[in-house]
Amino acid sequence: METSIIIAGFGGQGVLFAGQLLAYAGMKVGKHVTWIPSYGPEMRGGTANCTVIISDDVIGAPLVAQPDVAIALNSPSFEKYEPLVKEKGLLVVNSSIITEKSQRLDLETVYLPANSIAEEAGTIKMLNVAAIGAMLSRRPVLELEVVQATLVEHMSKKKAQLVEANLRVLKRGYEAGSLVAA
Amino acid sequence: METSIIIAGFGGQGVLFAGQLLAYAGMKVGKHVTWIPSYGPEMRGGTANCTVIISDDVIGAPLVAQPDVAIALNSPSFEKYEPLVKEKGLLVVNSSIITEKSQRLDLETVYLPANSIAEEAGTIKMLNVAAIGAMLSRRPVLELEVVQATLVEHMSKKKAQLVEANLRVLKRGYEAGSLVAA
Amino acid sequence: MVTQVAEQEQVVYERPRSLVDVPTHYCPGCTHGTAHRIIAEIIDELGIREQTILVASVGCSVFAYNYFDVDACEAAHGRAPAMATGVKRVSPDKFVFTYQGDGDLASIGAGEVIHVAARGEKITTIFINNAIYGMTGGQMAPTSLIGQKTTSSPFGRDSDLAGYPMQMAELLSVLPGTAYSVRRSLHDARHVIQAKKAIRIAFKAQLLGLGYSIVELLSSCPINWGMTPEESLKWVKEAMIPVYPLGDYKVADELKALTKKGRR
Amino acid sequence: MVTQVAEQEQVVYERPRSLVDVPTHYCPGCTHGTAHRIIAEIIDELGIREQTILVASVGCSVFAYNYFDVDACEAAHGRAPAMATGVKRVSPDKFVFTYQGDGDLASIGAGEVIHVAARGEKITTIFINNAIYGMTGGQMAPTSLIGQKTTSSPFGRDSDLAGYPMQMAELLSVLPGTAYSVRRSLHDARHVIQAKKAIRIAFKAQLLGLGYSIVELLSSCPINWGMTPEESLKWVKEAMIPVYPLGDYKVADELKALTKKGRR
Amino acid sequence: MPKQLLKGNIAIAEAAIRAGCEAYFGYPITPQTELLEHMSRRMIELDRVFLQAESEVAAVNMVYGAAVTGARAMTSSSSPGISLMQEGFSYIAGSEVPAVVVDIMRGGPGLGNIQPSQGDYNQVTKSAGHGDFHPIVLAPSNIQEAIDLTVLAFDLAEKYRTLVFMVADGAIGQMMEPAELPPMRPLQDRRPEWALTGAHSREKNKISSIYMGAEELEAFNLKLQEKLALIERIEIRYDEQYIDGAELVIVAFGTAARVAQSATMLMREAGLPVGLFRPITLWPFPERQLAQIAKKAKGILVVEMNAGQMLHDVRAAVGPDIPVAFLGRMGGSIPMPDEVEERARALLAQMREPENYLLQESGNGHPSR
Amino acid sequence: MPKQLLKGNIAIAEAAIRAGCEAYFGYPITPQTELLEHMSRRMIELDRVFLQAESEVAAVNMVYGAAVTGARAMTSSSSPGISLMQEGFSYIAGSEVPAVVVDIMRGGPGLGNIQPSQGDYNQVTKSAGHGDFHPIVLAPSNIQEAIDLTVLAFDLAEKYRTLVFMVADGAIGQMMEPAELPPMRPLQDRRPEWALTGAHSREKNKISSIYMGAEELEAFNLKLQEKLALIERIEIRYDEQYIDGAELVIVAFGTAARVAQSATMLMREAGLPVGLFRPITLWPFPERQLAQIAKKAKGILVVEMNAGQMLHDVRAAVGPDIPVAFLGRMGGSIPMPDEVEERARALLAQMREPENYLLQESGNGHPSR
Amino acid sequence: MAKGRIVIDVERCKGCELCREACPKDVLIIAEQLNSKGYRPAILLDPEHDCTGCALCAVVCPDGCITVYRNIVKKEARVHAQAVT
Amino acid sequence: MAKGRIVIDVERCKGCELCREACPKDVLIIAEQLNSKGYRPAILLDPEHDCTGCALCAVVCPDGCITVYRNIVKKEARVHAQAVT
Ligand SMILES: Cc1ncc(C[n+]2csc(CCOP(=O)(O)OP(=O)(O)O)c2C)c(N)n1
Ligand SMILES: Cc1ncc(C[n+]2csc(CCOP(=O)(O)OP(=O)(O)O)c2C)c(N)n1
Ligand code: SF4
Ligand code: SF4
Ligand code: SF4
Ligand code: SF4
Repeated sequence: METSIIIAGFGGQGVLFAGQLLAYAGMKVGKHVTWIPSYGPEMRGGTANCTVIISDDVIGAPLVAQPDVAIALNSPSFEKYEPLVKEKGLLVVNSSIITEKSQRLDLETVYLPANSIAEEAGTIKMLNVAAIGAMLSRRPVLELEVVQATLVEHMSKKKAQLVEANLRVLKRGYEAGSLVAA
Repeated sequence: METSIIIAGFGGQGVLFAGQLLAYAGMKVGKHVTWIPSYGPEMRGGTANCTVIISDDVIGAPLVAQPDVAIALNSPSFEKYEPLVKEKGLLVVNSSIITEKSQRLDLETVYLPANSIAEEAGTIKMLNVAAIGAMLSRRPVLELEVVQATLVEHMSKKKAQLVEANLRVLKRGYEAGSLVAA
Repeated sequence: MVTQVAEQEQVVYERPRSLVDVPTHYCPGCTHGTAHRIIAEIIDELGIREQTILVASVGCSVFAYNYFDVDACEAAHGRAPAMATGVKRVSPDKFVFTYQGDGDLASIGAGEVIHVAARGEKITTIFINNAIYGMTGGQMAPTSLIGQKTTSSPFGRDSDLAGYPMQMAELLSVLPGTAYSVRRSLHDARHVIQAKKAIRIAFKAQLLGLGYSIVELLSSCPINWGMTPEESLKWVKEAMIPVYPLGDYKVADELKALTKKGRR
Repeated sequence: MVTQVAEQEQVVYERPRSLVDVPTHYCPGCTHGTAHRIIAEIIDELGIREQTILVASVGCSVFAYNYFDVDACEAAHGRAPAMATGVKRVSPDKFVFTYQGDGDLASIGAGEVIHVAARGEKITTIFINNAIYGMTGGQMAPTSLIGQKTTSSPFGRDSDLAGYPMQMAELLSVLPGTAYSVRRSLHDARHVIQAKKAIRIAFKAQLLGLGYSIVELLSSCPINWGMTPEESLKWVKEAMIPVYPLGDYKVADELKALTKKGRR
Repeated sequence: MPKQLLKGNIAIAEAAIRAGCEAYFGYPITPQTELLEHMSRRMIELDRVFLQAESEVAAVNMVYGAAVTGARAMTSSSSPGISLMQEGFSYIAGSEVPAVVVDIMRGGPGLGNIQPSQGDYNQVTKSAGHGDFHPIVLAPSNIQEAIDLTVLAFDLAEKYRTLVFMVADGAIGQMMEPAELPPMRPLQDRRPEWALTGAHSREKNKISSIYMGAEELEAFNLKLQEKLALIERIEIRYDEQYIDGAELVIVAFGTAARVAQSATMLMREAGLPVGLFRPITLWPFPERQLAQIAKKAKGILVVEMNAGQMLHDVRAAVGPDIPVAFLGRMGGSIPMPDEVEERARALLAQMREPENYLLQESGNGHPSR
Repeated sequence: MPKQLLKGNIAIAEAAIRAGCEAYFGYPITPQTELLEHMSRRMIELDRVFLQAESEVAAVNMVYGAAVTGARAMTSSSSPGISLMQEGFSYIAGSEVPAVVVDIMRGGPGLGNIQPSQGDYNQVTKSAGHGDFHPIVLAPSNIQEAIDLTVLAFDLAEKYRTLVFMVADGAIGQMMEPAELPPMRPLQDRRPEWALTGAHSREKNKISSIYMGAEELEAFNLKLQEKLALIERIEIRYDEQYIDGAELVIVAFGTAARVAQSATMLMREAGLPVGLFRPITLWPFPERQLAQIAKKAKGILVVEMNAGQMLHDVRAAVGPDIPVAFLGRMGGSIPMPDEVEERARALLAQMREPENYLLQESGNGHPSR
Repeated sequence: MAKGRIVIDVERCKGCELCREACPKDVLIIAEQLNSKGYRPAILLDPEHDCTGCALCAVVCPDGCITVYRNIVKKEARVHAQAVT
Repeated sequence: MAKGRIVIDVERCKGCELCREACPKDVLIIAEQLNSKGYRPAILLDPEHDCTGCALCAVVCPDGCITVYRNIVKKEARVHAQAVT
């Protein structure tokens, strides 16, 4: 089984960290993983994205034309990736700032108010973690517990006091994900 | 018929000009000619040489391993080229400053006191022309008259007053060449 | 949010004609944008847009050729002065300027800029000194300050290992072909206005055929300095200016007049 | 022509130990040879032959590594300062010097030499300024004088087209990493002796770890100047010195003492 | 050492450090920069030499300087920077000192872009500078291999006193994968006797690439060519997958090989007779090995992220008797597995009706798409 | 014009001037320097642009600058200088502006020496810089041809908006031969409309080699490859001598071809079935033409002044069915006609007893001597 | 009636806040809602009609988003001149 | 008896004449016959034994051909010192 996930948003939305979180978690449970960021001029202002692949056997291309899952944290990302998601794939939309709706009927779509969830359960910066939670609720590629554990391990020391908050946000995202109608 | 001639000596001995003189003359009478100098570090102090090829048809390599004729104006050149001259080839030696004698019996050798001849008939600087004269006396690749005419044409204007002297030296070299015993 | 414009109103400030009407890719608060704007204002003012050729360089300003509405080319990293030399030599009637960052001009391009100054090429350089490599993500530049932490001097620039900040305006002023070499800053309105004055003079130096002219502009890089735009301008003022004193390092006699009497 | 040596005689001058006992390829009267000799004399005097690494450059001195009896390598044209940086950084206990001509250092190598000075690399450069490219047969150098006829400035160097002579000792003195930057000449015995003094101080600057040191030596190129050795030295004195004033342009405080009191 | 999630550029830098790299000189350029950045921290911590050079030209000449003293030195860059280092490479080859160079290739020509590419294949394998020489060129296709080949690079450089390149594209430089780092090696305790260490109680050492006389320079070149011939005999490395019974053999290196591998796996699962041949040393190129395999196959498909550079070496190796097709993407585009599969299936089909074959074959080296 | 006795370097310079070269930027280097020196006098006399750049890096970027304005610009250098120009070449190719480069090759690698060599064959034909491009490469073997090809170089550069190289070795640069110069052409009266001349009563023009998106850069590269494919179709040039009935075909270019020609003439006079094939465009290489000839021959002998660089292209062109032998000299040594004849005679003999053949064939590209 | 007035191109604005800093009258604020680029643009908040049209905001704006209008009043011509010079 | 004496390595000498120029006593001349390198070397011509061993010739010789000897006379030590420093 191989799952490819694209996470995209503005520079400041923690897109890269969210991807690494999944990669670390996958590695933790002995799966093959790759993580690759968009790099270059997008760095300036624009949007950032990364592709994570979690698989049971050796991974070929670290990039995919059509991801199994796309997590869009802002409108440009929604516009770019909504059309690319594989048939029957999952699309997580940050409805706090994305007003568009997907017209595709062959997708499973989650409209998650990531900003507000993050702000309520922690700080707005944690919207990326909320989105991961929602995604996990629909695609159990990894157990929630594993991701939680990974979060604890990998949050840089100086951010330690934020771990609790992040865990809360992750959980709320997960719950919201399972609730919100497709 | 193709004749290859190497002229070698100290930087100041007019080696390159002597070679060009022959090339121009050859061209004048419609022959194929090439002229190629040694270049590079020899420029510093050391010796200079050039290879001239005069031929009735197209010339391949502008350089030869074994010349038909070698004109050695100083001892280093004598040492370097005496062994290389083709069998039955011609070796012109400037005996004014070269004390060595060739041991080869398969060569035609002319010991020409080029410096003194030049000094007597013109200036010591013209020793190169003297050597050319001697060579022509033994290898009529070109008529003396042709070379004389070429000399007149090609001596840079400012050196014009020296033309007469050069012609004298050329002639004397020619005569000496034909006299001097092999 | 267009509102009624009253009759007696007049426009006292608007985007210069020579700036293409597109958003730039520069980060919020980056004064590359400010530099672009005042350059375009001078091009408009001098009416030279149609005879100007921009030689852009490699750095965050790599897309400058998209922002100025003039003929433009894009040089290899550090070679803008050489490329501009080629352009100017075959087009002496054109106005040719390079726009270069500090990595581009002071590091890899040091040899080329020294030589246009030595030759007195009749070109102009706008030199953006932001004490860092912006485009590539914040590495140390020859202009980084002692102790400055960058992604390639994680413990702060140590002069023992990485040398000292290069003062290019001063260095280039030593060369006889330089007609005009000054340093200005973009950290507040007053200094932006002075910077604009200097650019006008630098451009005139070329139009008068006096030789090489260069304006070094102290600029900000909020993103890679890890500061807000506001903090960045403060840092320019308080940390950079002491190391890079503003001033005129070389002003050809023919230009002295211009520097005196104010605006034109 | 060996003659009896009287008992009470003493040798007051002989070839330095650090010069290999071979004839050089330099043209008659070329002061490259003089420079070699006094450098070797200082290496002997300071007893550093066995810890010295020479970085030769590309120019007539390309074979310098054959003439000095020290470990030596040969850099690419103009890159001796960069190569020497590599050598010194991994061998801080060694004495490292470059020997470069004006085409090598001031033209193609301008960027590299500027940067060793900016970084204050602990290396020393002996810079031979003969106002021409010798090795390649007499083309114009950045140091050629205005009006000087060379094989690539047949009508004489025209500053409008080819710029102005570069005064490297002055230029490099501007950079903070430079501990010692002076200009001397080799045109007569008195000046040769002064040049030797300067070389001693430059070497000490490195041994004391003070930073980059360079001695610019005005030198002759009889062959390409088309002069006799004697005329050449006269030209150095009368034509070059006015454009390249002899003097000390940067002397680190720690070295001031040495410059004062005479020979040691 | 346990596996860690490592970014290619950083994995290579750390591997170099553990392999005993004493000095790093480089200049920032995307997509290679993290390599330099990692060095800027770790080398200083370890009290080794890190210096950000003023340019790639300076960087390669600093490496040259460190190398003549016998120190283990390296630099890294990306395509445009590699172009600027060509003269330096030629000098290093001409004076036979060891040095390691990492090229994280990006899209060209010119400034191009910073996306993954394999456009420097010819530059590093055919002509890393003027004159007759070849660096050894290693091409990893995953992070673990990048680590292992980095260590090997230093060993080969020293063993043969030669220039060794490791080339990867931006994708490998930028991606993260689990991989294991080697243990830290002790630094060499003393420098080789040919090195410049000061003429102390021995004759002076000279290192240069000058041989003024044609005879001397020719003698040197013959010696150099012998060394290269030896390397060609014993240092060839490559990888094969699903080669047994493969009618169509895909040839690819680096990231293109990863993609080809996915496609190959899928096709094998679907029962199609497809195999993968992956050169690990691009120079020396596994010519004979590939020729052997080609004998048993019916067709070859070369997949590259360029206009078809390795393609020429493949053609030369397998000869005209077996059709060679090409699938190339350029400018930072990475071919996708389904793209490769599609092309491969088409070729397999054609093999059954060979007459159409020639129509399908791509011209000499130009992408067929 | 009557024939004059002309030195190669000067003939090329004067031909460039007469072909309408508006700007020359260069840096002195033996054995090319007389070319620059001639320009320094004539271009100034004609009130055109001559500038001695501070380095080859600057020179090529000045040419780039002049080229974007549509001016006919050129530079010249020799091997080490050509290495330094690689980045510039890649930018010129990436922005599709015309430029002419003359490379008077010398012995390498490194500083090597200044004697004649053909060691840059791979550098100019396979990789004149990072990324996917090829300059057109012209190789004259006598002074008259050097003159004619120089004029052609400017025309091709403009026709295709591409980089055109003329490569010769030090011997051709330094020797004198009778040759005829072309008449002086008038300079172009105005610049092409793509050029940078100031955005006067028209939209601005932009020239750059940047295509940030992978798709755009790939699109550009495909366009570039199409242009190169067109050039490969219609710009191939070569010369044949004594090919009819030749059992042994000698393949050589430049000075090596002159030598081979002498040898061939002598052998033909002696009634031996030997012919000469001389590529004039090294890129595009006359692959098919050579393949045709090979079909009729029994053996090939490649003669080069390097370790066997063109040899690879010859092998690729003729395939494995016909034996290809190699005679190479390096480091400034020029092969002599008798040397070539000796080798050719040996090969002809072997063709009669093929069994020994393999023993005699030289390894992959390495000189057999 | 205010002496001056500015118009900000909110789509081009990147919310760097430099104009707000520069404004001597504090009549600029940063909007709550994001523009399509994801930035919170500056907007003119001028209840007391305090904007003098001094143009200092426009002078410092890196993105040239601000157009400044002013009622013509002789004595202010100089200010303007100096401001934009 | 002369105060000094020099020995010139005639095979290394290139006849540049700089030593002759430098010699305050004019005791150096250029030989008639060439050395094996083709140069006319400098030689010591010291009939009146004028050579003071001042070493100025050696100081200017680009080719280090000259060895200088001197009879030890206290008061001259300084001269020497200065000369070779
Ligand atoms: C030959 C080469 N080397 C390196 C690079 C990578 N590079 C791009 S921009 C840049 C430096 C940018 O810094 P600076 O010039 O200060 O401009 P800024 O981005 O700060 O405005 C570098 C090193 C390149 N494109 N080409
Ligand atoms: C990259 C490169 N460009 C050019 C040359 C040719 N070249 C050799 S020496 C030299 C200049 C020598 O002049 P200078 O440095 O002044 O030393 P000098 O010979 O005068 O002592 C040049 C241009 C080269 N070897 N390599
Ligand atoms: S990285 Fe720095 S210099 Fe570049 S645009 Fe952003 S702020 Fe400006
Ligand atoms: S060419 Fe000039 S610099 Fe070179 S050795 Fe001769 S005189 Fe000296
Ligand atoms: S200065 Fe310009 S970009 Fe910055 S907030 Fe104000 S209007 Fe927006
Ligand atoms: S100075 Fe030296 S080289 Fe010159 S003539 Fe005197 S001894 Fe000979």
